[in-house]
Formats: sequence, structure tokens, C-alpha cells
Amino acid sequence: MNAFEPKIVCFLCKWCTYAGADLAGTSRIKYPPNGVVIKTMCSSRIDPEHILYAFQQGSDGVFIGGCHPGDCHYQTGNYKTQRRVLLLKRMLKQMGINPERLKLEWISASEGNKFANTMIDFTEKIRNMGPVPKLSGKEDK
Amino acid sequence: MLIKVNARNIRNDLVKKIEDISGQNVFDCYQCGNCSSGCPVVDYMDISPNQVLRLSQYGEIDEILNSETIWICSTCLQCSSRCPKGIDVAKIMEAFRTVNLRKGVGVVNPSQLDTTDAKQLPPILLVCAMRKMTG
Amino acid sequence: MNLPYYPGCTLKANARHFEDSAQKALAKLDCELEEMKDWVCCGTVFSMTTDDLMLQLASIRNLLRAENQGLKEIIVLCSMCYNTLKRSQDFITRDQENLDKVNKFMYMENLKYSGSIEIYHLLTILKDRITYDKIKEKVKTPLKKLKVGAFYGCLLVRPEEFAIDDFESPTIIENLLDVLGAESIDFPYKLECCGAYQTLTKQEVSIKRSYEILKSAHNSGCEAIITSCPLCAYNLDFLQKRIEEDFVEFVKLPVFYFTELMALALGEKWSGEWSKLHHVDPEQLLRDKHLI
Amino acid sequence: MKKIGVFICHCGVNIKDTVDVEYLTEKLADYKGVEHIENYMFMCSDPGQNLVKEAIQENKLDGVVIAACSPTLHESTFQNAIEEIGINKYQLEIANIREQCSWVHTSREEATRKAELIIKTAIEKLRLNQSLEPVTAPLTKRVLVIGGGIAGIQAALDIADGGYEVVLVEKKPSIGGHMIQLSETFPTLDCSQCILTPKMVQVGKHKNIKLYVNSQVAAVDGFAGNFTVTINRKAQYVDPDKCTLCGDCTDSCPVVTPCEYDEGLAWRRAIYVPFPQAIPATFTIDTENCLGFEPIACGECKKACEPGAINYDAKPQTFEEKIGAIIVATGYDLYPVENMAEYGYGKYPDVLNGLQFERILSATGPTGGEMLRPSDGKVPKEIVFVQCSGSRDPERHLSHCSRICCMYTLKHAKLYKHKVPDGQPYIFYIDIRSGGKRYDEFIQQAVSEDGVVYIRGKVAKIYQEGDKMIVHGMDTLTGKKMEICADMVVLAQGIVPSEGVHELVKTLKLGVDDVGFLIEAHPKLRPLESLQSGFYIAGAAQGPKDIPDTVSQASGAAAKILALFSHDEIYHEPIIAIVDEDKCSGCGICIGTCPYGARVLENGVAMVNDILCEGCGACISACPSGAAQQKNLTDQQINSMIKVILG
Repeated sequence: MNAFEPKIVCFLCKWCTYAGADLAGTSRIKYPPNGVVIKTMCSSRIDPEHILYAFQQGSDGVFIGGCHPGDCHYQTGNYKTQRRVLLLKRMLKQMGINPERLKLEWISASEGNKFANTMIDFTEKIRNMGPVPKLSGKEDK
Repeated sequence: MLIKVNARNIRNDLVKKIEDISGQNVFDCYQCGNCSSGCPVVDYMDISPNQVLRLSQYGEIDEILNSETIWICSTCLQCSSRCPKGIDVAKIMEAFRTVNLRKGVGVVNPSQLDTTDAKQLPPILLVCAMRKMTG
Repeated sequence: MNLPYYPGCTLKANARHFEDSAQKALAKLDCELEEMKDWVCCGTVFSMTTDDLMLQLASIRNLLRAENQGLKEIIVLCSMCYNTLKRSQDFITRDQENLDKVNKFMYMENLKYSGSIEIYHLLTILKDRITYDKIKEKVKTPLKKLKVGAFYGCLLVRPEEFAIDDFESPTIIENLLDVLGAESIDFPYKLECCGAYQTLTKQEVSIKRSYEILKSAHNSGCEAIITSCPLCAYNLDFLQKRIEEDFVEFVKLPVFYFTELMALALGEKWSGEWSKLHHVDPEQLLRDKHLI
Repeated sequence: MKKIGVFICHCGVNIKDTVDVEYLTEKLADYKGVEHIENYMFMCSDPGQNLVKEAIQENKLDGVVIAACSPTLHESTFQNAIEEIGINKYQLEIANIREQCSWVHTSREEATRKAELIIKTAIEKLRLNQSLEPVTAPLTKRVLVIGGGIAGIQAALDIADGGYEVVLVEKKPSIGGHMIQLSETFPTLDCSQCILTPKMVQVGKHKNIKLYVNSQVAAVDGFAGNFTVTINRKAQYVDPDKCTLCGDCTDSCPVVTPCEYDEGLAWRRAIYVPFPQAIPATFTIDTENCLGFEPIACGECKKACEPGAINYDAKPQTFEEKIGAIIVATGYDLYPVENMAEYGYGKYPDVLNGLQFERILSATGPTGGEMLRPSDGKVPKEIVFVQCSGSRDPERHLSHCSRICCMYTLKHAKLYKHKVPDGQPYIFYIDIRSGGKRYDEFIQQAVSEDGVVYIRGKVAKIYQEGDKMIVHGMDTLTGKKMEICADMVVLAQGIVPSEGVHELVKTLKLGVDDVGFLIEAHPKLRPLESLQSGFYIAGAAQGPKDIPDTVSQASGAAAKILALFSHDEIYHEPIIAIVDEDKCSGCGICIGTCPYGARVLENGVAMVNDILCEGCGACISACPSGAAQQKNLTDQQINSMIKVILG
């Protein structure tokens, strides 16, 4: 039987983290291929519903990358994201999903290394947690 | 004197102890020197208050513990009231005294006091001095 | 008006004239200091460590007893007691856990301290409760042409959150002096440290500090200075004979408690008993100004 | 259904070595909506682009997915290519299978699998993409400049010289700002008035500049390109056309009041010219200090005025101007050091602030340029300068560095030495910030040749003893306490936004930081613009700045506007928010989330102002009913991408 390979949806803001991911590429830094990227203008575009939809569709982890505090291209979008993520994490727990499956990280356009390391660590973590439970399923460990 | 700066010494346990007892972050200091400028007794100190902060940032705690400075400080709070970074410098001085006092090291030995003026001394003076300086 | 009162040790010893003059002055204002029962030493200095509750005990014990005696507040004359009690009260009521621990230490007291006592310095009461207007009405012997410097020292104005007035440029005592008919003199060293308890171990520090304060007052035209701190009073008054030995050009200045001048202005007779507790003769100046 | 073409690039070996492009070509050929698919060695090359164009025309494709390198590299290349053959550029999606796939993964099998998912997400998004055109609106090619200091003057002249009309609004009776008060300027020591007055005259005479003094902006309506600005002007009691500047009115005025231009070190009358080189050159009545003319209490000036230029019945006036872009250049004020009792400012006449010292140094100042101190008119032989007075003090005053004080204090010390060669200046400093061009050389020279003594430490206390100012400080380098008996003390006070800016930014709806300085659209990449479209920033209104930086920023902001005006319409990216009016409940949550003020309630529906919207999407994810959507990144598009990733 094949080892479990997690599926991860990554939402990256166009200005910082997407550019950071590009830099990881031009620097040829290797990381696992489990995460697939959806590019948004700003991390604040990501609706909690999208995250819930991803979990419902079987995403084992969801990653959100935004600009560092104070660097948001749209001034305060990343703060809004942070607030939404914090709230959503509490709701996930109630839904039986380990909130650790949702990760928000500030990664700038110059942090290719950080992007790769984040992907390595997050993939490993999710791999250890096992598949996401079906929403409405039993308690998640 | 030579200060050997190294990663182990900076933020060592003694620095943490001073920070714990005083409730202050010695790394807030940017060395403007205002604490020393306003200090009424700095002329009697061997290390000025701003240097106490600087040495603490290097982890050179022993030098301060053995200094005259911490006993000369009379907690008038002029330094604390004017620090632009809000550091309560007097509390840091108190922390250094406290570390010594808890080891039994002090500078007032009640049995060896000069008793010439004893009758004139107000009670608050004796109690103060013993509380701050008797180990 | 009855004022619940905490005296502290020194007002029963070297500073008896402080207490006596305060009582007499307040009587002229139809007020009475009512001494609380079973008070003990306040601890004299506030411990500035975060982790040493034992050093707060002396202060809190007084507050607990005051509370048990049904008091809501205590009025303090001595700057040191004021500062120590006020800061201990703040320290202990910021954190319920600390308050609980201190109460456990004081199990002998039977009752617990809830943290309700307010602490005031007499100067604040004079200004806010009795009011300067009322005092002005009652002045019988205006202290005409008496040039007095108000010496605040450290403990009335620092730390800022417990200051009885603006911590860099207070005027509460000057305003009182003006009400009493005296000429208040603002001098640069009025907020400086007198050397405090260094007198015991390094008297040269206190001598130098007191010299600088007195010189600054003299250079600004003061004929006397007033204080509300028995330790400042000791250093500034008693040490003048030592200062004279070290600094030839030094000019002596009498040092009063503010209550002494207040009593005088309100029509109380100057007491020879008070003079005995002074080290620099206070009477000559008062005679020169035809106040006694 | 949309016919989609997919073009997979080998990028030489960069993609091909790790991603099996042949396999993908074969596999994705059957994917829903894919009409055409092929791969090629270098898709971005001319033959590659032609291949895409030919395939579109041959297969009548509606949109294309290019699977290649990051969109930052060639998105615009391919957008231009498809636009050439009449396909809307928003019908193109890039699948980034190089930077985010082939270069970062090692297993060919895994990378191919991931590339397939990336291409599928691009196809899914493209399927629902709409053809869009840039958002446009008409453009009024007139500029409002608020503030008549050096920033406003420079910006106004640059734009006016570029051929566009400028409306310059100044609160005070003359333009010139703080720069006209300065004596000489660092590091070249050229005279401030000599370099500024010609520019002021130019402003006064320029046919493209309309100047409102004694005026304030009361309201701004509309949006970028089409503002309507309301300007309130105080009553003009002296008709500038009739006034001959004879000065008889001033001579007859009985009122004496401190002169603002001389920072209170000299006096003026209630009817006055702010300073000799004032523009406009005319008299002003200061109604706060005038004895009054309703009813006429004095009337002396009117009696004295031969040409009859004075009219006590003049009323305040309101003007309306049509404007396309606005430059805010409101400058700075000094932090009120009266707050700092330990320095004795206001208590001791010989403790001055930096601007007062400028006036004493200035040939047009209260002492005619002679170095005399205010208390007794004696020449000060020793001066203590105190830097960071109020600055870098988060606990009690300002947390920021005021940036210009290091340099102007040194300039003060130097100019003092020029005037009093045997005088001794001392400068208390915490750090010296001399990063400008030839600034550090200026300091080094002053220390080694001019005898300026720098003392590293902060001053704790200043008081007067006799006729001396006693300064208590510290030299932290020796660890010794310092006491200096000086004849005069100059405090380098911190810089704060000019008075009244708080009300102005409310009127303009601009963002300010905790001190009140204007916030730029991006601290690095858009420092000349405000976040609000159509607003530009120049000078110290944004943060403390010296003259060269202020002039650079003013010219930069002017250039930005000239570039804007080179088009006949104002336009920007159409990837913005859109509202389904039927779904919108008018709850207004979106309005609070929008940093640009682009969401507004109209008839119970939260509409989007297309010009103001920058397309961040924050309002869309906040919308509880799903009424708000982002064009070409709708919830449906995002969800279909999620689904295909997990499929």
C-alpha cells in the first residue's frame, strides 16, 4: 500500500508570497509537490468559505501566504486575513477538523527559502496528521 | 577591561534574572544617557546608569553586582521618570541590589554603624538604609 | 472635618513638630487628624522588585487594619510613608493573586484586606477638600515678605502616576505658600534628591546633595525652605553644620515643615518645642519678619 | 462552450526535463473544453507566439492557456500577441509550471502530475473569464496644490510649466512656508531666501497658477480625474489691486502683537505684510488682534490709506474649482516643547527653538542678523544645542526620528561660529544621522576645523542661574556627567504634521499614521501617491524631510500628474469588484473593509466605484450574501480551481 500523500491547496497573494514562491523556483530550492497554488490579488480575497470548501472536497491542508504586517500592497488586507483565519480556526475545531491543518504565513517576495521551508514543514506535518476527516465525520486527531 | 562578547553571555541567565526581578527589558535601552544626565549621585558612581544598561546587554552582570553604583543609587526615580523608552532604571538598580542581598551581600552592617549622631537619626533613615542595603 | 490619619514612626520621634504643627493648623481650619489605631511602620521604602511580597507586608498590614477599623481612607503627612503606602496599595491591588498571598501571610490579623483604602497626602486634602480659598479666609498672620522655596524632593512627585501634582513642574506647595501670604520662590533644585539614606553610609553624598539644593535655593533668593519629608528635613537641616565645614561660602537656611508655617499664618503661636527639634535656628528669621 | 487552446512550453530543457510534456499534451487533449493542445520548445519566441496566433485563428479559439514560466515574465507578451489578432487579453491564463513546478521538484512523475493540476486550474479559471476593457473616466486636467511651502511651490511650478493650470491654496497670508524663515541651508550654506524668493515671484506671476492665500480647502467631492473642490477664503479687507504697499496703514495701527514670521521674537501690527518678500505682496488685517470694525473700534488704517484699498465690509468668500488631481503639501510644525518642563522652554527667554534661532541668524530677523540673545541683547559666548528634543522618545513625546535636526543643528553651530568666532557651540546628540549627499563631510569639517564640540548624551535639565543657563547632561562616551554654563540654549524640537492637518485629512479622506503624517500608497514603490486615487503627497506632510528631499518629491509628484495628464481619460485595471444588485442586502459590511472608499451605499445597494477600486478583494470575502464578486476571480472560479486540485 502506498504511503499517504496529502493534498494541499495554497492560496498565495500576488505581491509577496507568489513572488516568494517564484524566487524559490529561480533559486532551484526543492520542496514537496503536494501543494498546488491558487493566485489571488491579496490574501484578504480568500473567503473562509473557500477554505471550508477545500476541506470538504478533501484537502488535507490549506495554506495561505500573505505579505508581512505593514507590507500589504493594499495596506491592511493581511490583517483582515489574520483575523478571519483566527476565527475560522476556532470554527474548524468545532467542526472536527484540526485547526493546524490551516496555516497562515507571512512570506515576502525575497523569502524563497522561507517559502520552500514552509512547504516542507507543512507537508510533513499534514502527512503525519493523516487524511482530513470527512466533514461531519468523527473527531479529528 | 576586556569584555569577551559571545553568544552564550548575551542574554545569559543572570540577565534574565535581573529582567525578571525588575520586570524591565534591558534591551529597550538605546543609550541616550538621559538616566545618567539627570542622576543626582552619578558623580559618586563607578559605573554610570547608562553603562549599567549597556553592560547588562552584554551579559556582564558580575561587574555590576560588584560595583559601587548599585549602592549609591538612592531610588530617587529621576532616571525612571525621564527615560524616553520607559525603562524603570531604578527597578533595574533594585534588582541588582536584590540579587546581592539575597546572597547575604550588603553594605550596611547594623553592628558596625557609627553611633555619633544616632540619637538624631530619624527612624525612617535607619529602616530605609537597612532595607535597601543590609544583606 | 475629621481626617483619618496615619502618622508613621518619625512623626512620633524627630518630626514631632511636624505632627504637632499640623494638628494645630488643622484645628484652625476646623479639622482634626484622627489617628488610626494599631498602626505599624510602613516599611519606609517601596520595594521595587516584582517577586518580593514580604517587603510589601508592612504597608499592607496598615491598610488592612485601617480597613478593619472601618476607614475608607488614610491621610499621610510624611512623604516617605505616603509614597510607600500608595505604591504598595497599587502593587497589591493590580493582581488578585498577590493580594491573596499577602492575606495568607497575615493570617494572624483574622480579617482579610480587600484593597479598598485610599491614601492621600495632606497637601492634596488641603488643596482639594479644604480648598485654598477657605485657608485664605482663615489666614490671620500673612507671612509677608517671607521668601520661601518649596522643596518637593522625590517622593511627592515620582513616580509620575503617584505624583501629587505635575511631576516636572509642580506648584501645589507654592500655591499654598502664596495663600498663606508668603512669597514663594521657584528654585531649580526643588525636585532633586537630598541624598536620602546615603547619610548613613556615605554621608559625603548627602552633604554634597544638600549643599547643592540649599545653594540653589539661596541663589534663587529663598530665605527658608519647606518640605514634607522628615528624611529631607533631616539631611537639609541637620547636615548644614557639616556643609559649613566643607564649603566656606555656604549660607545657612532654616528648614520648616510646611505645616509649621501654615500654623503660624493661621494664627497659631510659634512653639519653642518646635524650635528644639530644628537644627538651624528658625526663630531669627521669623523675628526678622515680625512673625513672632 | 468556450473553445480553449493549451500551449505547453518546454523552455528548452527547463520544463521538459522534469515535466513530461508529451504525456500532458496527450492526456489533456480530452479535457473538457480543450479544443486544441500542443507543445513547443520556446513558446515565448517569435515562432512560438506565431504558433499560438495561428492556432487561435485556425481553430477559432476563444481563449488560451500558456503553460510556461511565471506570469511575471511573459503574461504581457502573450496578452499583446493575442490582442494583435483581436482576442481580449483577459482571455489568457498562464499556468506557472516552471518556477512553481519543474524547478522545485525532482521526481518526474510527481512534477508531471502537479503540472497537470496547475494547467487544469488555469483552464477552469479561463472557462469563466470575461472579456474586459480598462475602466475609464473623463479627466479634468487641472491640479489643486494644498500648501504653499517649498513643496507646494515646486510642484505647482513644475505642473504649470508643463502647461496645465494649477490652483494653489495657502492657509497663511503669504506663500513661502517655513523655508522663507530659514537663514541659510545645509550643507552648502546658501541663503534660503535668495533661492526661494525667485520661485515665489514666479508663482505669483505664472499665468497657469491661480493663488488663494488666507484660504482653506473646505470640501472635496467626486473622484480621481473629476474632483469638485470647495475653497474658503477669509475676508479680503485690503484690495491687493489698489494697495500700493506704502505702509501708512501699518504706521497708524495702534495694536502690537508677536510676529509669527519671527517666531515671536519681534512684534508686528494688526495690519501688516507678513514679511518683506511676501507673495502676494499686500497687506492683511489680522482680525484676531485688530481692535475690530463691527462696529468700528479704531478705523485708523482706513483713514490712513490714501488709495482707499481698505474695505471693512469685505466678507469671507467661497470658491469652487474643477480639479483632476490633488497634491497635499501641508508641511510641518515644531513639536511644542513647552510640554518639556525640564528644558524650561517658555520659562527662560534664552532657551529657544530651532526656528527662533534661524530668525536670529537671519539678516531679515529681529536682530538684523546679529548674534544677540533675546533676554538682554548680549552676544552669547557659549551656546548649547540639544538634539532629539521631543524626538525618539516613545514614552513621553514622539517616537520617530525627526530626521533634519542633526543637520540643521550643526548648521546652526557653524553659522554661530561665523558670527561669533570666539564663541563655543556644544551639541548634545544621541546619534548623528548625516546620510544625505555631502552631509557627513559637513559634520566632520565642523568638528575638526570649526571647533564645534559634540557631546554624546541627552540633556536632563536646564535652568537659569543669574544670567547663565545651566545645562546638566551626560557624556556617555566617557561616562562622565557634564555641566555647562551657557549663555543660550537651542532645542532641536521634533517635527510634527502642521496644525490643521487632522481636519484636512478628514475632509480629503486620506490616511494618516499615529502622529498624523500622510500615509503613502506603498512605502517603497509608490511613495509619491496616497492610497486614495488622485491624491499625491509632497514634502514634510508625509514625514520629516529636508529641502532636497522635499523638492525631489514635489517634482516627482508633479511628474506623476503630468504623466497622468498625457492621456485624455483616466483608466486602470478592470480586475475589480462588482455587485449583484439583486443579492445585495445593503448591510454595508464591505464599506468598512474597503481601504479606498470605493464601496458606497446608493439606494440600499453597496455599489462599487470602478475608478477607486484597486481590486484587492477584501470586500468580496467579507460580503455575507455573495453579492460582491471579483471580476475574473469569482467565488465560482476559485471553487472550481479548488475542486480540480483535489479531483
